[in-house]
Amino acid sequence: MRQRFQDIDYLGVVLWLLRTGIIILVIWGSVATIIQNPYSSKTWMDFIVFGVAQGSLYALIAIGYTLVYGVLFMINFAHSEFFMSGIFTATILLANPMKASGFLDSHPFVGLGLITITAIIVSVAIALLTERVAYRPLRKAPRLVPLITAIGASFFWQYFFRGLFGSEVKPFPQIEGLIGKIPFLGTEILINQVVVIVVAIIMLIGLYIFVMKTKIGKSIRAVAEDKDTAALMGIDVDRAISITFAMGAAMAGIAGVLYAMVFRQVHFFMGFIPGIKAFTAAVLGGIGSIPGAAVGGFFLGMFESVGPSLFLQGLGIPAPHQLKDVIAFTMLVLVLIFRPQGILGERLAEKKA
Amino acid sequence: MKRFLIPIFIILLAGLILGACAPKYECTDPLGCVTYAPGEPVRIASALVISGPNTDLGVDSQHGVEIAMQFRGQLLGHDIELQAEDDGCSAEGGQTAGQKIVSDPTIVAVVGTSCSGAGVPMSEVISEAGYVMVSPSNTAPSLTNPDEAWKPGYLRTAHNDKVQGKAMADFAYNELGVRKAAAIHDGDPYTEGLAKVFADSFEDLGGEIVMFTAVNKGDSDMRPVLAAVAAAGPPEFLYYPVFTAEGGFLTKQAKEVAGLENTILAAADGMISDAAIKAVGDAGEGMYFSGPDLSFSGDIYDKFLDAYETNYGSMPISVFHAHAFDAANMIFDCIEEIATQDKDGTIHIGRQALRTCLYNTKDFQGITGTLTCNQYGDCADPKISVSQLQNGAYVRIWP
Amino acid sequence: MIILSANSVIKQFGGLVAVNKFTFDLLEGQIASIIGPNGAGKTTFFNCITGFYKFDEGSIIFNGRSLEGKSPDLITRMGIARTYQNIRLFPNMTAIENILVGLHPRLKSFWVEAILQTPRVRKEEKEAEEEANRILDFVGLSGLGDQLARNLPYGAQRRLEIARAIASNPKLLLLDEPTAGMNPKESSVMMHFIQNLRDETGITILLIEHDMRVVMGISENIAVMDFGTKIAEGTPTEIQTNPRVIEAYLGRGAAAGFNK
Amino acid sequence: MAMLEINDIHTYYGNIQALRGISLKVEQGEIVTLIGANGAGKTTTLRTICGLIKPRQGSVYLEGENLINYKAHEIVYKGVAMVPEGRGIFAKLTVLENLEMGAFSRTDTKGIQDDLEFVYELFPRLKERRNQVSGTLSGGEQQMLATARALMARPRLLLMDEPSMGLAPILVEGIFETIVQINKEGTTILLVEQNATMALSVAHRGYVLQTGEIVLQDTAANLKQNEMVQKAYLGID
Amino acid sequence: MREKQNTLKILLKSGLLSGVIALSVSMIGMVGLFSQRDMIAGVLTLGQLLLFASPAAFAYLEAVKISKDDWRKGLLAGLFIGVLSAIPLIILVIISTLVNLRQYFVSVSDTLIQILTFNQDVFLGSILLILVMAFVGLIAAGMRYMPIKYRHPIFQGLIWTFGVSLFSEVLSERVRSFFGSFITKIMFKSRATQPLFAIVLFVFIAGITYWQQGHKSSIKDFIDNQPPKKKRQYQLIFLGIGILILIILPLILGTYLSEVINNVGLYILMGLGLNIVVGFAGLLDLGYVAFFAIGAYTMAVLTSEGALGISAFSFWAALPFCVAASVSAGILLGIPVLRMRGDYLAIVTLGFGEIIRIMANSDLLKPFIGGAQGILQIPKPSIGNIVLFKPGQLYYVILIGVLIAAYISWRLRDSRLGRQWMAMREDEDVAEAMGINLVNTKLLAFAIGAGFSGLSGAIFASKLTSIFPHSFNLLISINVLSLIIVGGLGSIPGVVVGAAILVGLPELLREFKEYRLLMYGGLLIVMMLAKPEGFWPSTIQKRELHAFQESTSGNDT
Repeated sequence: MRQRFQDIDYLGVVLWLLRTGIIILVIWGSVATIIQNPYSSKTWMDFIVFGVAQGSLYALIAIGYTLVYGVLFMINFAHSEFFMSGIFTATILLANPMKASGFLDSHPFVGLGLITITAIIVSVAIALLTERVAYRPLRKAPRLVPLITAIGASFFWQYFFRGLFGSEVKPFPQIEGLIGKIPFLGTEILINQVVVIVVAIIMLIGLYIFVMKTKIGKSIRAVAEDKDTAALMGIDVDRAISITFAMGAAMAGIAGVLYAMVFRQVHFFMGFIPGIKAFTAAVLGGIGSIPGAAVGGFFLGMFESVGPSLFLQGLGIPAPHQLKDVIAFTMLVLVLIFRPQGILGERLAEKKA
Repeated sequence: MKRFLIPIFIILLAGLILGACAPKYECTDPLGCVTYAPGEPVRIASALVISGPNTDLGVDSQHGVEIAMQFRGQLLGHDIELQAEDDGCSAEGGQTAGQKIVSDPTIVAVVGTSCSGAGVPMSEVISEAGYVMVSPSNTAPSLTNPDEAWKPGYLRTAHNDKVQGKAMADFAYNELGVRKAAAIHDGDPYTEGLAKVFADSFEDLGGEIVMFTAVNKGDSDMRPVLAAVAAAGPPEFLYYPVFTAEGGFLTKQAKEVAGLENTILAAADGMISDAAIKAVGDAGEGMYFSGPDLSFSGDIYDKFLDAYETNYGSMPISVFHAHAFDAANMIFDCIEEIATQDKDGTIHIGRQALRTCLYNTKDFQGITGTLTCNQYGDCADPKISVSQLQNGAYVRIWP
Repeated sequence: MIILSANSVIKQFGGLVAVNKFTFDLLEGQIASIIGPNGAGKTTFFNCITGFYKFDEGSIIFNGRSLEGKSPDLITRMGIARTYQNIRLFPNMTAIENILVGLHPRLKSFWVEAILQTPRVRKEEKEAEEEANRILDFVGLSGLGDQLARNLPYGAQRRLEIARAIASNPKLLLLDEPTAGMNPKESSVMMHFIQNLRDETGITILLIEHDMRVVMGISENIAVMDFGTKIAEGTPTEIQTNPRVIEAYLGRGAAAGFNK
Repeated sequence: MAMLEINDIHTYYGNIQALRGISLKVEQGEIVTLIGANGAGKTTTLRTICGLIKPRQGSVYLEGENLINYKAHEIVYKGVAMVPEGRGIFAKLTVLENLEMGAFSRTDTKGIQDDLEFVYELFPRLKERRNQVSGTLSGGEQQMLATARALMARPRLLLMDEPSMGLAPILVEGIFETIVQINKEGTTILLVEQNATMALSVAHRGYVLQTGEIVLQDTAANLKQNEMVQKAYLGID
Repeated sequence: MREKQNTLKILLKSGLLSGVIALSVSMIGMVGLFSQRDMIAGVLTLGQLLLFASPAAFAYLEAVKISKDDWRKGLLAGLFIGVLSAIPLIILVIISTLVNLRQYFVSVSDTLIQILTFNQDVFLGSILLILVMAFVGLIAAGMRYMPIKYRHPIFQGLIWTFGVSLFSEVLSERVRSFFGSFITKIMFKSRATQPLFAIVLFVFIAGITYWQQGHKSSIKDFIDNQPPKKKRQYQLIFLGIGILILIILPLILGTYLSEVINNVGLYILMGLGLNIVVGFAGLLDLGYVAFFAIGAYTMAVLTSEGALGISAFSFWAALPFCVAASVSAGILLGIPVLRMRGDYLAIVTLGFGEIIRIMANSDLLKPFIGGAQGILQIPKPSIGNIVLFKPGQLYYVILIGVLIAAYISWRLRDSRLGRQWMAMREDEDVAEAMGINLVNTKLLAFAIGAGFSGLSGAIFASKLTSIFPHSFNLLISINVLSLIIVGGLGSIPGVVVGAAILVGLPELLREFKEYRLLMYGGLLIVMMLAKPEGFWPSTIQKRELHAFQESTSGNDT
């Protein structure tokens, strides 16, 4: 008797129920919403564009998580601070003075270029410093130890920059030439959103090519697989890891500039939530995979933007947008139940024994 | 370990011997007395949010208390000393700060807390220990509702949320003449409460709330929710009584979302600050802000602002500095009224007497108005005004 | 009596057929081997038996019960234990603790009893410890019980892994390259140990092995795998002379050299 | 001057001493083999030479230059390459990429191209599979790849750690043939092997390690005849 | 060392590094803010201490590298580092006279410049700063050349004096309640120690330490030398004393410190639970706060006397339901994440924690659990007619909870289930191949861990009498995880140590305000670098760390 009970895969049944439940809810909600038809097709299009724009930011930040994870197998919690530090510094020291002096209005793209370069430099510097001090000495320690130093570094940098530049919300100036909308497939999209999407896609593709095709990129992949053997090839492992951090941080720096361009305000705490979302995106796409980070980022952005209106509104849930993170995380669980390795991740399950 | 224990032991022992001759007093107050010997300062505490994201709110109020102390100089020949605590803007922070305060028997009264969430558990601690607290910025209705969170010993100089939400609804419906409105909150108890009261009052007046929705703290992409709001109405009037960061995003992005171009935007006192003006930038031009009446006038307020600028190098950021100033002065007045003084200058303050005196405050002339406390500690002179952002400055336009 | 019967087992990874219609019977009390080039699917077949992989087609019957769809822990409790090609002990646990984990399926106590410290738990724990020490002695590691598994010499780690496997009282023991990385002298010690183990306990043993001296020395039945399929099966002598096996696996020089 | 000269190396893992004063010498053009039981310190010796572990005491000279103060990746630039135990190929990289990594220390594009042709010639299987992800190669092919990759550094000294481990008998012979061929092309080889029979049949000289010490050294031919070696490592009773 | 490095270059590097650290501390406003806080009244402020900490530390460390006989060189190095440390600060001072730096860096105020220049003009101030820094460097370097016999007592004395000064706020309150305000005034002034008292304390501690050096025998040695039977007796006596101290602790500590201990206790309770999940079973859970929240909300809904509460339950009657609710949630969360590993698990649990918080805060559940307005009027626990209102009373409830949880943890760790967890943590696949049912084993870990957390949450709700969703944020999960790792993963006493350090200490250092988290972050990094195994490591953690050292020792020549 006992034997027979053991033979039933309870777990499978429960997971099946869970999956089915969520899917039924999603479908029910979507159908109900579509029947109620509260939004015009233009609004739906807007939701999608908003989602893609937000998703491309997530993707850029997620790259940093995924690169570092791929090489060191650690969650770099401080990555969100690399994102914040660059643009926060550039805003205070460069963007706002340039706006005040009128330079930014007369030479918007030169100014933006300078801001971007500064942001990247600061982000990369903070990343390298963090790696050197908080991670490198612990590279072979039990895995949770660098996780804790990463959390520590995250707090440290947040409040360091708060002390440096203050706790107020700082405005980021509007860049001339990026104001306005352009028509697109029956709707209008903001120019700055177009810029975000285009830049993000270029950066993602560029980075992918860099990692896959160049010698440095390949050496990073080699280090990711086996540090000792990589050293035997003549690869300086420490340097490769530093480059990895620098690349991730540079992407985060660029993401910071794009963020500031779109949202036009910066704050010492601004990294926290995008950081968590980007990390979620990295896992959703399959952590360790660059295309995965990109796909995960776009998916997450879409879920957040379209989800509340599509899935929840029809169910009559009050304040659905408050629950967008619930949707995002539920989707994450759902994806991971189907594919434990993420959308584009490598199959871990079959490798185990 | 032993290395550490021995010195502790010896110190304790030495202290015990020396301390055997501590003096004693007599007191008839049911809640006990605080006694200050000559030369000892009268100690009050503040429990305001001075760390974390809402720092501005609390620091400002703390400065208000400090200036009140400075103006008063001495109480019955004693200096005044402030013990500044942090309420952390959270329930647990409020409780801990409260316990810290009540562990010090030389503290006679408390100005605090900043946040309503911290006020609930703290009022309980303060009340139980027989102390008294006056909050400069708790606005949650429950705090002065004896069926909910009110405890004896709790008072406030801040207005009840019910007043502000109602005033804003009144302004929108009657003054601006809008009939379709929407409200957004960010899950903060203050914000949520205010938005709710606004929505209810607006509907009571006969208006239509096309959407009552929420965002999360820390969100930056508000476009989806704004698009949903636009699609629901679009409303003529959008009220989001949130704080600077989220408010900045909402304001700027509202201008970019199709359908909301002509919607009137409005926020509350959480966004009345220099930082908020900078954060909303051009997008905030013309938007409305509800808040306690800022048009404090009179000599005292001018003197207050002078002192503020001299002491802290800037003008006050949020509005509750004035409420804190009044709260401190109410306490000082009562101490002067009920304290008994010995010949050598020693003063005794009965805790129950102090409470009673504060609850009986009537027609107290503060910079926030004329304050009269009810039996549950609501002392504010509920003047709410609406200002508009014009050319980067708040201009009071109503009433 | 047939204790394990695999019938046309197929296991695919994506497009790659790792095990292709593999059929193999194992008699109770036998020592049998599977040999074949690297990547021929030997370890994959082990993983199919132990439940780590769900095979796609065919059947594996153990002791009259199908193993299809069973989870690894259940299969272990049915009486199959295994070791790994690259030793997988619990490196930060002591030798005794490793064996105690191996004993797990034989213990009955419920965790609530452990909190309450019922006499039954105490008795069982004490017996388990004694049994673990007995097994440790049996595999020749007496006195090393308190050593961390990670700090044991290589040969001892192999033995400890086998000790941990037999602690669950299995009917069938799967050994994945037990002499890998050993020199001839060490291999022959291990070979005798395996033989001994079978003789004393009667456990059926299935080996994967590259060392032909060991394979030919102790196996009673040998299956040869290549590209997932069985290309030959038989006694050592049959295998050594099988031309297909020589061509695919042994090589001419090697085939000639075993009987030295 | 000897190609490689190690003097009195003492290496520790934590507080456990793995090598107790190893000294050995490899002359230009030789194949030298290290044989010994598991845990005798063979792999540790190789890892010490290529800089993955730093000894507490002792020196490693490559053509008169002390390597002790160089990091592993710097030593590669001095002309030392290693085929690690268990092959250590980069499973997610393609065969070609693996080979490129082998040539990481070099900048002469032309030379690399030539060497690529050379290793393809040596291992035609690799050429067929050059764009395949190397994790999907069979064990024998992986061993070929690991060897080829090490050759891509165009080393003067090649360290090989158990090249025949876990390989089917039929492949083992091939590997040793390759070793001889590589050596003929002018590369000096230090070989660590379990399969002492094969190792001694290709090597010029050999050292026998026991618990971190060298107990015997001689020409390969003499070692084959040595009674102790026969008993312990050749399986001849 | 590779080549013999140029000593001057090293000194230059560490001198400037020290200067940059001093500059950072100043520019982020710590020096300015803490200059208002006296350590020793009228003599030393905390700001000054911070400013001088980095040259002192670097000078000492560099001097340690220089051989003992070469004391002239060592002192010179200290001097050099001191001077170099001043340079970045002087540059800051000079720039600030030319540009209004405050529009960029909010903390570079006039006050800061005044502190840095000792209220003198730029030129004189800079020279003074150099001199003072050089002096600090010299003294610090000099300490190294002092015989250990004297150095050790001096260090002890300094640590004690600074420690007492740092905690003077809390200490003075205790001193006052025990010995009256007269004594307090002798010892403390406002929030600082009186100079005379500081000197006495320093001399006293240094003296005792010096005297102790001659009398090495400690209590532990004494007991170890006893025959086994007596040893057991002594152990029992010490256990008895320990229990007694635990019982009378609130009386010694007073209201505020009892409150702090209570908060620590709640975290210990959570830590013990998470320790089972992460420490024993190796399942990284970043959403642990969820169970705390569920326990708290269950308590609130069942007992609240407000509109939302059922109010039919007493604290004690509700407690089992709270634990049961958390346990069920633990199992419910456990099921979908069973097959996820490592960091996938981490992010999904993090998501779960956030989902719970957002749902609690949402308008959707507002009619049931109050949304943002939370649940009010939760009664405190009571025994008979006595309401356990004061922290000193609630302490016992928490103490009992902690003791039970610790006992269960301890029993389970050494049981068959504990071995299952350990094996699973080491190697999941092999554990499964050993016949361990991973599903049950994991779910049990989640469930028991969640149960402790739920208990903690239930007490929390009752202690606070009102709960709001924002009390259940991610920071709590992170805090609990940090504390078990800082204490030593898998170690039961480690949880207590970790909670004391990461919860108790920051609570006592409230006055550091906005720099609390900065220091918390820095502290986490430093502690992990110094003690990666934690402060009270478990056996298995020690073993793992040993492996870590073995694998790294090769590189540290």
